[in-house]
Amino acid sequence: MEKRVVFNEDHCKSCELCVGICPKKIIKLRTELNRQGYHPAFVSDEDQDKCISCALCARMCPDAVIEVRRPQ
Amino acid sequence: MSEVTVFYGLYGSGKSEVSINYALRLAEKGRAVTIVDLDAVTPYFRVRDVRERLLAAGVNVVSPKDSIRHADLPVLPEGIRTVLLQGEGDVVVDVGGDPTGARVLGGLKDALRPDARGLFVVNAMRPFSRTLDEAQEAVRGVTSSAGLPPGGLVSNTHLGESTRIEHIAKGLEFTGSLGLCLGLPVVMVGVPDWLKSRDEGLAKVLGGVPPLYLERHLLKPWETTE
Amino acid sequence: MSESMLMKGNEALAEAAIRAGCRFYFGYPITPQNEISEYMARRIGEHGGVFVQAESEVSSINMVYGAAGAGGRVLISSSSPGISLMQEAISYIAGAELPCVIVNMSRGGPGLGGIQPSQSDYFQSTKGGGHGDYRIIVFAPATIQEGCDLMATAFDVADKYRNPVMILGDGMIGQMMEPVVFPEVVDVAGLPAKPWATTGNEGRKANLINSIYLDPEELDTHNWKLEEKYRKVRENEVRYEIVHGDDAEWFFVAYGTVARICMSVIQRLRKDGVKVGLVRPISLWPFPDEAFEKVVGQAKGFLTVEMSTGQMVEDVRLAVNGRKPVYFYGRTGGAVPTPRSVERRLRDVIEGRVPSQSDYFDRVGGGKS
Amino acid sequence: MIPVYTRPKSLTNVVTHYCPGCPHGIAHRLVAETIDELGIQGKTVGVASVGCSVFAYNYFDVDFQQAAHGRAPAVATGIKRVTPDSIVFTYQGDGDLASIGMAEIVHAAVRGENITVVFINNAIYGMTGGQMAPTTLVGQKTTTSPFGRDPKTQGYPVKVSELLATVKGAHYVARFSLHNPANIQRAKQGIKKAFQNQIEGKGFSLVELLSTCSTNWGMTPQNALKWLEENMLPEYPLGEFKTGEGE
Repeated sequence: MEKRVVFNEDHCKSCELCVGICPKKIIKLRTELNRQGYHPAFVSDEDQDKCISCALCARMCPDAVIEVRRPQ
Repeated sequence: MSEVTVFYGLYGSGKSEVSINYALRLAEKGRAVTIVDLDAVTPYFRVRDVRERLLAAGVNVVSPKDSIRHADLPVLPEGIRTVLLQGEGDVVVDVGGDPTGARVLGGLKDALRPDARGLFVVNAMRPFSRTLDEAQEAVRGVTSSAGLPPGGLVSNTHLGESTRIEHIAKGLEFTGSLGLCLGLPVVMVGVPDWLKSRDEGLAKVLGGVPPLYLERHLLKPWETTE
Repeated sequence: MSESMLMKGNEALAEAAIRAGCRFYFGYPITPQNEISEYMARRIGEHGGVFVQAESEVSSINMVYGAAGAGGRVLISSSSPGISLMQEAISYIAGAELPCVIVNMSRGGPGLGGIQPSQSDYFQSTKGGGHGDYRIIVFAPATIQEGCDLMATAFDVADKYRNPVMILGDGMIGQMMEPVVFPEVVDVAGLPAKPWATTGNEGRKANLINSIYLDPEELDTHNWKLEEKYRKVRENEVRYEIVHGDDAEWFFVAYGTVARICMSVIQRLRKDGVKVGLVRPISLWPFPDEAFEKVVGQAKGFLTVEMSTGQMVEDVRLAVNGRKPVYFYGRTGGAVPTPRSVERRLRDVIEGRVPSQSDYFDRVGGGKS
Repeated sequence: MIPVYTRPKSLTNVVTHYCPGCPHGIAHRLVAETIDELGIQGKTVGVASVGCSVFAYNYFDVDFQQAAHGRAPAVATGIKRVTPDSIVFTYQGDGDLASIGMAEIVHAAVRGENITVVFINNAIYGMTGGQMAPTTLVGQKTTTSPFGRDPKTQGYPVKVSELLATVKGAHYVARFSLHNPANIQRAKQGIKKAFQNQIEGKGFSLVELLSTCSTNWGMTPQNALKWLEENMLPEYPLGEFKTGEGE
């Protein structure tokens, strides 16, 4: 399955602005740390199809971490 | 009959030396002379810098008072209106360079005698007066902001210490042409005094225009003997 | 008419800059150098150049930083208090290694001081002036002709080392008039390319003009790289004149217009058989130590004459390094040493009436005399 | 799948030094998107200022100059005069632009300098550790207004956009906010207009972007955005103060 929303997790600083803005509340923080020592944001594989590709998360993200796509 | 003579021109034309020498010449003839330092734009080499020498020669000097003579402010000398309105004897006015400096005279227009003579000093070896077009523009700019139409031209083409007779000749030719363009007579030609004795061809070069022999008064520090 | 023109020093420097390919001038009014701005305002446009009168000296020198960084041949001019205001940006320009030419027609200080000529900005000009480890190259012309010739050199040297070059005149150089023959007009298109300039990164990696090095090791490396450049400048860009180096026993040391006062004294003294000469630094930084090496052997002593309370004399003493006595005579604040007072001072020195150099801080005769 | 949102190519692929949730990153992204969309990456020259965005040159893949504190508009003037075809923008914070650099920004506007200014207003000095800024709100506590900004001794916040809108030379002056996606989208349009104006030679354009400093405000990034909305918006109304129309 192709993902609708992809996080460049190494660049994430877990500010959670995406978490707060997501209308579907599907963005979560990982328990693991990334290279910078943050818990990166992600959308689980199972939640990918709940994503509506609104891209609010990407618009809010200060670190240009998020790429959003939609089906043809 | 006393006279009021105003020297104006672009800066660097040699107005101040012309004014100083002209005033001294009048004084030598036994006339009562006042020289007015109306240069509000040039910071160095001004009539006020040779005040003592002029006073010693019997020339009355009206210049900004000593306490502010070195200020870079457009300071008008005290008493200038009195001299222009009520002064007895001849008055020589050295106006600061360019239209900017000439504006100062414009502000004193009402105090100027109607027969005051404006003489425009031309040095054709200076920027902005090397072509007839440029020079005409300069005359228009300066005399209109001075508010005093020119009554004649003073040919004062020179290269400082490097002046030679040929510069005088070419300058005179240039000023003559300028005079033709503007309908103005060339009333005087400035000649460094050391050229007076050095060249016998001088009289021919002058061709009847009266010379004003110029002794340099505004000296550079290394030119003085003090 | 010949190519000679009668020029005021300020105008002449402006014209010389245009002829040297300067197309960008930024300024802010201050006496006694306003004719540079006024001339540029009238003339630089005729050559496709740009004149901007900034809101302050601070802003004008930062325009120079931007313009030099974008690859322009840039001139700025001011006088002492204005140059003080520019020091922060001059430090940035030196740190970011940008070429530009700065004219300082210096006037008396400290503070607002006066508008008459002075040489009291020697320390500021030659020792860096602003914060940090850097130097600017300083040329001090004694005649207007020399100023014009040095202007062309200044732009080339600035480009060559990517460093600010200052033309340090006293107000006298700016205000007096002398005949000048201008140097050839430089073909701007033929000037060396500046691949480091910020002209847009089309087809190449992005360029950065910068002086931040927060890592101490990196900044240390950068500073030593600058120092290596300054070493090359010291090697290659020393300029000076020695007069009567063949037989002189006593030497005046003076720069700028003061050197001309000394020259008139030399002519007079030589008629009396006094063997006196002149060392005239033209590059104040790099200081011409080499000139002193040439004459220190034959010299009985050096008399440094300055329009300051004694600034260049410190470099003279370093160059002479105790081998011969170094004396000083100075006037300040716009008071110019008269030829007679300079002559008297030298005679006093020669005849032993001035205390030996251990009394170097003695400024007897340094005031009115 | 069709891309809806991708990272702008004018941004370099590095992690910024900004604190988590800092809207500097949002503003950077909007500027980079604009550069991409207008196709001007190869001729854009940025001027970084002094403040948290001092390293902006590391994050934009365009030529850059780093300016002394407050002087970015003067530096930009120099660049633009030498290379009039370059698209020159400054990126400045409130300490840099509205305090030490007030003369430079006003006079760049007065000259109608054909440059674009991106102005981040977060009502505090971030870089130096949370001191009072010229834009700090009345009553707002900072390390140098520990009892809250008192107008009696510390004056009132300066309203840069309103002030510059009075300058005839300024072509476009507008204030936006970065506190939610809708406003971010509007800010993007404003930034794009400010760059477009320069391309069209219309002269000085400035976009003020209300921003947060969660670190120095002492809040989570989300709470900071809420604080911005509740406290800054009343003091700093959004809108286009000058659009250059009718000139």
